Amino acid sequence: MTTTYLKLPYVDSVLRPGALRAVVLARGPVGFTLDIGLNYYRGLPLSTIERFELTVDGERIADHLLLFEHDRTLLPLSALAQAFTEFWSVKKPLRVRVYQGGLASGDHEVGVTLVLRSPYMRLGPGAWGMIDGSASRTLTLQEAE
Amino acid sequence: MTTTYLKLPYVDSVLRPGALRAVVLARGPVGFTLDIGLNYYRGLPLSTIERFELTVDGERIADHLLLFEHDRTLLPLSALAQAFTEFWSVKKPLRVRVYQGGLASGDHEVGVTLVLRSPYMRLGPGAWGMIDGSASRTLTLQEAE
Amino acid sequence: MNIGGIEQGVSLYGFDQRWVEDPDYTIEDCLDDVHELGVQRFELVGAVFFDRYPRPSVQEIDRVRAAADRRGLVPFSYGGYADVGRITGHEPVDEDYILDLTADLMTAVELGCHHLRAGAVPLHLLPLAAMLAEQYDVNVGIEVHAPSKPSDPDVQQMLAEFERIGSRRLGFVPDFGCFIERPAEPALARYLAAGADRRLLEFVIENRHSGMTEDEVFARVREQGGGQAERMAISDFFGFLSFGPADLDGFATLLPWTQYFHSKFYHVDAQLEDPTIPLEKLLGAIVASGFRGVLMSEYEGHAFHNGDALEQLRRHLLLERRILSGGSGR
Amino acid sequence: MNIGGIEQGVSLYGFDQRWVEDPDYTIEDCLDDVHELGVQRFELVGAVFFDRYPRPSVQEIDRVRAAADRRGLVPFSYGGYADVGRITGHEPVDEDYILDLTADLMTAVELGCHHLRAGAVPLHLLPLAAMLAEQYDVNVGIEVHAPSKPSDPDVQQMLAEFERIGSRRLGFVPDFGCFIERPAEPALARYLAAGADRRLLEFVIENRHSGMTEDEVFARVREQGGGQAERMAISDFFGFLSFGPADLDGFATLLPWTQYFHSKFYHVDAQLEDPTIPLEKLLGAIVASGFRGVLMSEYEGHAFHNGDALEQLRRHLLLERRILSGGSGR
Ligand SMILES: [Mn+2]
Ligand SMILES: [Mn+2]
Repeated sequence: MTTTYLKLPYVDSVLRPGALRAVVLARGPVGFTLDIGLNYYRGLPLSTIERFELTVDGERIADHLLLFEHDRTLLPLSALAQAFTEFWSVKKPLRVRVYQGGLASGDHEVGVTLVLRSPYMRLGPGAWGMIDGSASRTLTLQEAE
Repeated sequence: MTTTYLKLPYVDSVLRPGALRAVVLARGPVGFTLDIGLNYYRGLPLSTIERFELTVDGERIADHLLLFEHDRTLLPLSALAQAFTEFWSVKKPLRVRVYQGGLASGDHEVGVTLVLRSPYMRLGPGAWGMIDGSASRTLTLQEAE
Repeated sequence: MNIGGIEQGVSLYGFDQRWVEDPDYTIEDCLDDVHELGVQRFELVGAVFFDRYPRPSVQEIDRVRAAADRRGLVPFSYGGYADVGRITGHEPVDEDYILDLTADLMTAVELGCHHLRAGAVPLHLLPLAAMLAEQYDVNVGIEVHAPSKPSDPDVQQMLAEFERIGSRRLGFVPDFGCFIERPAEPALARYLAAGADRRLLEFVIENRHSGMTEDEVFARVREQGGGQAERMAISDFFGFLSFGPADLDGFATLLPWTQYFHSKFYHVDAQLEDPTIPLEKLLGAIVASGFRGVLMSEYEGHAFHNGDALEQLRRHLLLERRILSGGSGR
Repeated sequence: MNIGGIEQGVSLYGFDQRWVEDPDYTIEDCLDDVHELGVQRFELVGAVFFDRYPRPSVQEIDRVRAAADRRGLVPFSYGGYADVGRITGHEPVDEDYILDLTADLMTAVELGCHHLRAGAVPLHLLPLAAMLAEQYDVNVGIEVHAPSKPSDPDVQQMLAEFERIGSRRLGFVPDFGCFIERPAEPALARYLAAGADRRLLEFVIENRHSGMTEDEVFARVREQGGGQAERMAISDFFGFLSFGPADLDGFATLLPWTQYFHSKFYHVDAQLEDPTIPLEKLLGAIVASGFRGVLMSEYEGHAFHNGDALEQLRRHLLLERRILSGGSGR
């Protein structure tokens, strides 16, 4: 039994080059979306997300600003742990919406700390295999869709 | 503030005439499905189901035999309370699968006790408006699909 | 249909009975009914009409938009909720209200609606709601719905908050169900069918606000020969079928901060009469206030399960038009 | 490709790297690859290939079936899981295992698979699993996967239980990853790239099962001039990249109760050699047992991230064929 987190070599799929995009509403920029891929060989229920932190240019984004969007369903960070019927497929990135006022155009250093529970790897009571899905990358802000 | 449960007049939509259907697998009959409509004017998340009981011909079906199927997702009774992202629409019946060995062909007296929490009618801390979605009806077992 | 700056619309909520009961009644059928009624603007309530809520699928949105377009109809307002009790055992916090408001604003934008009938918004979140309304270009309306009345302290407090914030993005959606002065005829028909005496029912209605308690009214009805059917009526009239003198003065205070109206009704008879709601006075006040905007007919007689939404809406729109054109409502 | 009653198949799991990394690589592309490899039977792992799991949408199922049909391919086995840790904070009970087994059986039926590689099934639920397998007409296979070995007490206990139940619906899916005798060459390449000395790596491999602890091996490596690169290798070899003498005797005990095989491999070189897994001995035992059924090539070299699944599978299938046809594997 190891306490090391599993980290697979698909780390470049976590933050793909086009993953960071400006969000512009009727009155101008309000924030950004970030599409996050799973560094794992299979999909996982959203309820297995045990830890999630986002930094942009070294600054931590406050948890209450994180709004996850999965298959159209909107979920605050606090609701992820209960979202056991929402399956995060390896083919479909999870989108996080952050409405903090918008980012400057150009490059940003984005860091995601992501730890997931492996729901089929039970090690003992309350203990499960853990997956490290973290990544960081310099991303160029894409124009709003 | 009333403690009476809301009961709307759409009670005939709870158990429609074709709602009871035999399930036959490779080796013969294994049970039945029952499609349950919502006696309410709008849809509700499955997590608002606070009480569910099923009787067939006066006999209570054991809770552990109830397997709910919503939009392909399978949920035991015990998981309903957490299924807050699954929306039970008034247009789409909720299916319950009961694999108890099968029902005799012909008519059966089916009774559903169903109490739901109204997620937008907050009456006070931990107190919500309640909806009575119960119904009973004589249903003719339909042939397996 | 625009009469002196007032445009009639129809809330699809009125078709609820058929929507719930008839599996073959589609959103296209529903919009056919709206089209047949001769109005352009409609309100769609998300939790009623979508298979997924609070965020319907793209396919569901596209289907509504396409069906509206094809019929020359305009999705005017989107009916939202704050389903803050969605997570079992969770006491709602600000985040929950903001989440559902955001979800509904997103959907309103996708539908092309510039008005949202929002779910509950706590008073202290109204400034945020005004900001979101501005950002999404969707006005946020807070419904004033029975059993609330416009003069209620919490409604007046909200009015004061609207004035303080000063954003035209926020306002009320007064629901005329607040102004029920007596039970609708189909409601009485049920007690009559159960054996109630019409004279005794009228006695109960007259004395609902005479200061007597529910028990005292029943005692008096019993003395006059009443029984279980009348008791049921009394219980309903003191409960969810409550009514009373219309709070018209309170209504007038809401008008400067009203986004649009839910012209709620239960029954208009064949002579275009409805003694339930003082529609003539309400519309008179609206016209007098100089309001220009939408009057959304909202049929709720499906409570009586008569399957008559289309005919009832036809009568109600006619009745409104007659009043607005200066003819008498009665 | 059927050689003496043994049919080769391919697990789509082998394409995992491209599946995860290349958004344009579809299930159709994946089945094109299978078709190109000249086999008919394939295994699909639900949690990898479906957007929804444990119950994929009807559209997803139909898409796989149609793509397989069009290419003359046969969905042989469905790879399931028991995601019993899905509900946060919930300790799994029997109901959870039964639920996921049922979901996977339903999906297997929909896909047309008559074999399920089931997720974990507690020993005491095996009789129920046998009954469900019979009802769904889908055999249930329990994978014997590294770090387990066939001789492990729990595997032997399960074997005894299979014998006791006596249903041919139940059995093992031995995964050849149980029989890794030394690290695959691409694994060594990583330590070499990190500056490790090949001679010292071989020293570590030789001494992995000499009775020395991880720390003792490192101490000896250090004496011989090793450093961090070797330390990383030692840690891996004593951890998730464990290996050791192949448990061939144990393997033989599983054969009478085997549903089909996961012919797991990591690297076959251009000369069709793979010193990692004793494939010749394993296939020899299978043939000797009189087994007739499917040998599913399961490439797992994507751990080394070389993007070479198709070429590796081609080589592996050739290597298996050479062995099965009586030629030498080496
Ligand atoms: Mn209303
Ligand atoms: Mn395997």
